[in-house]
Amino acid sequence: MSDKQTPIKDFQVIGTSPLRPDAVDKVTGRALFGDDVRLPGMLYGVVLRSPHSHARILSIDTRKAEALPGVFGAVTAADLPSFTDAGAYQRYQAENALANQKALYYGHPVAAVAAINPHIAQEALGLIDVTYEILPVILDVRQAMAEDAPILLDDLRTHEAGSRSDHSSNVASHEQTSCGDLELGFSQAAFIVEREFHTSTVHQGYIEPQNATAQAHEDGQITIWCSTQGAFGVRDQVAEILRVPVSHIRVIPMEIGGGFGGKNNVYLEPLAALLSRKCAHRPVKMIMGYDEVLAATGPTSASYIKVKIGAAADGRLIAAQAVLCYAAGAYPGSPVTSGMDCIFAPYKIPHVQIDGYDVVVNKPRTASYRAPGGTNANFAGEVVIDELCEKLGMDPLEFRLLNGVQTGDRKADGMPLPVIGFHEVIQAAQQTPQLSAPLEGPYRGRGVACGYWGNYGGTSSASASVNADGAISLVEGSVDLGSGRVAIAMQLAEAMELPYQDIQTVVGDTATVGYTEGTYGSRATFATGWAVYELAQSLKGQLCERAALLWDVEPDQVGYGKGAFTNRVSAESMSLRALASHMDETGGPVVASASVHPSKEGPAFGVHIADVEVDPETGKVSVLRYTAVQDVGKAIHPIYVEGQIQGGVAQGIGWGMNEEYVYDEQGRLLNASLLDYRLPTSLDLPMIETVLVEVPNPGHPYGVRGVGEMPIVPPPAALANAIYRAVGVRMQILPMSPPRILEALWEKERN
Amino acid sequence: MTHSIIVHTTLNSQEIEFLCEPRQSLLEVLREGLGLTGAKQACNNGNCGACSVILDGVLVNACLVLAVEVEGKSITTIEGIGGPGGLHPLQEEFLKQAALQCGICTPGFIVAAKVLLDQNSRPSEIEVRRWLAGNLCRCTGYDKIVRAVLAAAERMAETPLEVQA
Amino acid sequence: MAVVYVPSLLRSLTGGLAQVEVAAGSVRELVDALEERYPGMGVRLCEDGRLRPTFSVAVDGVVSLKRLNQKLEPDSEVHFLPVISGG
Amino acid sequence: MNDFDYVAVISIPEAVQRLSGAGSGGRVLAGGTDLIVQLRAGKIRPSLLVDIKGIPELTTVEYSPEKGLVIGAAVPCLGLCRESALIEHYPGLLDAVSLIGGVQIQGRATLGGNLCNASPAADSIPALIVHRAACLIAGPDGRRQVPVEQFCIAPGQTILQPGEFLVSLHLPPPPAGFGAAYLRFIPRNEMDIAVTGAAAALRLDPPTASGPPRIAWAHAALSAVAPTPLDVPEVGEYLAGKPATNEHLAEAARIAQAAVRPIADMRGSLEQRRHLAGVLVRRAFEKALQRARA
Repeated sequence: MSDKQTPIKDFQVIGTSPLRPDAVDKVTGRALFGDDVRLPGMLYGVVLRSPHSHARILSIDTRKAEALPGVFGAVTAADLPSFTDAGAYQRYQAENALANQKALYYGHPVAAVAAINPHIAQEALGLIDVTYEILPVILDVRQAMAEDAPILLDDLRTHEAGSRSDHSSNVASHEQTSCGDLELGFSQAAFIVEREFHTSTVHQGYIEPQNATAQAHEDGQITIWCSTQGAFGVRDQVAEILRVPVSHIRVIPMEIGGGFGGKNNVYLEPLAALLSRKCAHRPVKMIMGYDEVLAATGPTSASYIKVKIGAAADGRLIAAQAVLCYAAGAYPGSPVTSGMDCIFAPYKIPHVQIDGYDVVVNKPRTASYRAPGGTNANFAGEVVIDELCEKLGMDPLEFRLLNGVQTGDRKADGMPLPVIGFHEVIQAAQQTPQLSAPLEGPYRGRGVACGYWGNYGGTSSASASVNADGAISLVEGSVDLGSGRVAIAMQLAEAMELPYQDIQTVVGDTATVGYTEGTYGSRATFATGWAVYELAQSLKGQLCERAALLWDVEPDQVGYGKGAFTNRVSAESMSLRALASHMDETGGPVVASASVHPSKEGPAFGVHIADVEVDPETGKVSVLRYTAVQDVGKAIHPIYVEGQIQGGVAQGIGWGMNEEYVYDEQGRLLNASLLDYRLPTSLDLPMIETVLVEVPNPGHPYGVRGVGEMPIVPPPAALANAIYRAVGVRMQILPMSPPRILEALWEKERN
Repeated sequence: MTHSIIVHTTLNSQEIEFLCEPRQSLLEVLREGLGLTGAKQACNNGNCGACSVILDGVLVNACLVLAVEVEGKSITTIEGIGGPGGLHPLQEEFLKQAALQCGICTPGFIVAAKVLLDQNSRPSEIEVRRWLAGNLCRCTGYDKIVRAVLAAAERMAETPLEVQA
Repeated sequence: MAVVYVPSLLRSLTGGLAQVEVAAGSVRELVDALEERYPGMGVRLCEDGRLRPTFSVAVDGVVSLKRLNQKLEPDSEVHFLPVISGG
Repeated sequence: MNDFDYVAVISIPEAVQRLSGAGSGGRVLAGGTDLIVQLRAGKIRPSLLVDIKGIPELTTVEYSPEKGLVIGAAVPCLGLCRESALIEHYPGLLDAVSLIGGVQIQGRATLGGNLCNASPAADSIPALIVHRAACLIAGPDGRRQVPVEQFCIAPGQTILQPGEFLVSLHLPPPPAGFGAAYLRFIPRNEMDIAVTGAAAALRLDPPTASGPPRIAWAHAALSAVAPTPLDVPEVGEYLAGKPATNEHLAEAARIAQAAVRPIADMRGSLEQRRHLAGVLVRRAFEKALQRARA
């Protein structure tokens, strides 16, 4: 794999917007998602969940449940292997699947039952006797950090750059990034703004609940059909939890109804496999109710963030400090390091210190959520930057042109930035129709915020074969969350110089394609796209050899271009289609596969512009207009690139406006439904205007850089800055829901 | 245990009968009993619209209808929507406008939008948004969905199609 | 000489130095050299002969899959970074 | 869901007989948009569901200028929103029923169901109160009528006795110079339960040559600020006979605010609800006034 390609300028397929391979099935209802799996003899599994958010489990008795007619079996943590010799991470994985000794959050799985129909299984749950000893509850991240806080995990010690504290703590780790001399920096600043921020727990909110169907075979093999962002990740996690070799598990990823980071972790998969094993090897299907999705699958971290930024009188940033405390949920693993990476990334600042804390609390274990950790941090950073602009009397975009990072600048951790398009994005933002349109009327305001996301490369595989009619069948390893499959197929078509219609694409499973990391980190189009580029080179080489054989010349005397081979000796030409019909005579099928691990993913930068109107009597904010400008590297399938950006913006607006987990003091989730966990509806959003800036990533053959995650980073900050201009209150808490806006307005009135 | 009930109904223009328990929802019977998995089980509580079907011409969530209630009624699911030439203009416009990403909400949106266009051939953007507010989508931000419905309405107005129910 | 960007929390071991120059042909040699010069550094970066899973190592601006086995150029730049996640 | 029997009835006596026979295990099924949710959550465990949508009296709407409007308890909101009588004469109720749920819910949810569910946050009940509706109830002892403001007695509880069910709602014809409105506050623009709601109705005296019109009588009622939908007669007492000025409407809003007894829950805080009660009552009266003048 070469990584010194110069991006190609003239494309035939890239940049067009062909039909997705899966699209017709999805508009006709034929596409098969996880819960659409039906197998002969299938049972239905359901989960008993802890009604307490912190409790010792003293006993579980499933006998009455198992005796109910129609019930085939029940499982508890006692059915899991022993983890006494395993590492903490593996043990936590298993304990999150089925609570062992302690329930650490409301909704923590305690047992599971399988029956001939879901109603009987549900009734059986009511017959399971569990005795709990209720323990004190910690929900707030800073309370959990207090010296005398009740401890969730007795064995947890604070890790700090390779050292380990000697006493139990809820702080799993402390990280720090710094450069320059902070004290010196702030001493030189003419303007300093220091603020504290709080963000609530929010959920990915995919519409399709987690589901899994498992068949445990008598020979120890397990097959799992599920909704996941990565089949290999499911396989590896289930293998860890059941302590079986990975090769004994085959995971078939079905079409997935949204993930956004929340479907990388397993929840039902190991339970369905355990139940199938215990229930006479009948297949077991499980699907969560949406209350279970919200209560017990990964939301993202609530956070407390403190930010201090100083600028010189001429507007140049001099010093910045941040402390980020992220609630990881019941087990370590919040995205606090990503938040640290994001918070000051858009700016050149000589003196910086960023501290991050990963803290366990009695909430579900957090999972990734689109640019995990980035939105929280960016909200804090960009609201402070906006206030600095105000103090400096500078236009926010001019301020960013002055201070914004460029190619080669170093981040606070010392890493140099590769080729980036941040300044191009700022300049494009200055030219948007929204920015030049006047915004008139009372209680209206316009806010801007920028954002950064580092993106990720990772391992991807694909394989392909040439059919006798010259078309190519592609099996690619990335689960398609909404546009990946087509963008990957298009890159193969481009590399093969064939029309897009000549590529037939399916998503592989763990038995049919090489190891591929999940669709996360904005990586599928980038990395799996690179894999198909590599395999195209192999296919073309093999095909040239076949043509050489037919023409009786040396392979290097055969040229290939635009779907046809040229004999450089005789100047004869032969289409790929014609050559493909001779495969049998020239040595049989032509197949190729490639696995890659590219790491020059290229960060994404964006600028968002929000116009809002606030009803000062109710605190309700209406988003009137929204524009998102982003450096997308090279847009493979532009209309779906727009769609990715619009979707990220919609989630960011939801996070900013109304989405939050509401717990009572005992840690019970009160709003565990899509009625009360308020995703934006079609009436809550305007059309979302997008501007695609293309600064090709030299670290990819086609200039691709990740797109999908960055768009969720700026919206809450852009909205907060717009609200400030509308009604004069600086919001320092997410969501900026009507009661919070009202309180802020009342507070302003009192002062 | 209570007895099951035989229900006679018209499903996608075919007269059928099925056996169900009173506690089974129409959604459960469609998906698990009749193999029509186009209506999706998502919130299963009337809050997301992913299981939208048409019941005697009225848009409903199949998760909030008991299967026994459809005795003598007529049901259209996503599997029953299409034009004489294949896809319904709504389906074609969803493809053209990239109005879907993951696709789990798509059947519900198309069923809902069809009922809208059956009643209001040229809805405004705000009418489309209001009508579709009971259908949640988490991928698209609704922008392209609204555009697709408006485009389908325009096309259908230009070249009226004899659209099957 | 390779330039090492010392992780912020390990600068107590380098007397506050944020960057140090080390002659090394690989990341493993570099860690050994750091340990020799700044005792205690090795155990903070590595455990059981491997780079701790909480760190990634970037050489010349690119995160390395080879980790300790990554070869260094004479003028390489080496960063030890906290591992980050993506969704 | 627990196991239960289902019967679709076609007459009121049959429904009464079935419900009486089932005792406390019997539940009425109309639109099911609350009932099926509660069944699925295991909040109720009936032994029999009696589907009343086949009873003609429960599924029809009748209007006459003399007797007013009669709405069958099982008429879905979608149908009500298209009733010309509602559109022309009962604007407060039209506001409320068009707010209940998205289109899918509208096609099933009924006015009777909204009442019988007895949620403090029900949108239709304050509107029915200011339109001075009465509930017709059928049961083993025959029929009885009660004013709508007496129908709910606690969250989720009504005056219905075992074997009884709601047949229809009777709204008197609106007098000349009448206007009404219902407004609610929700954080989104759809798919939410009211944080607070307010209905207002008033009748204006015939216009005189000068000055603002005089209010003959007025009525306000609120949702989600008390254990049951809250009728606030003090507002009507205050406004009766006063000119319809901004100051008087603002004072009416303050009176309503003083009467509310909200709780804090996941949908709203106490202060927010008290504040919104004032805002919404004032805005609802302004809208009602506008309609009365039109």
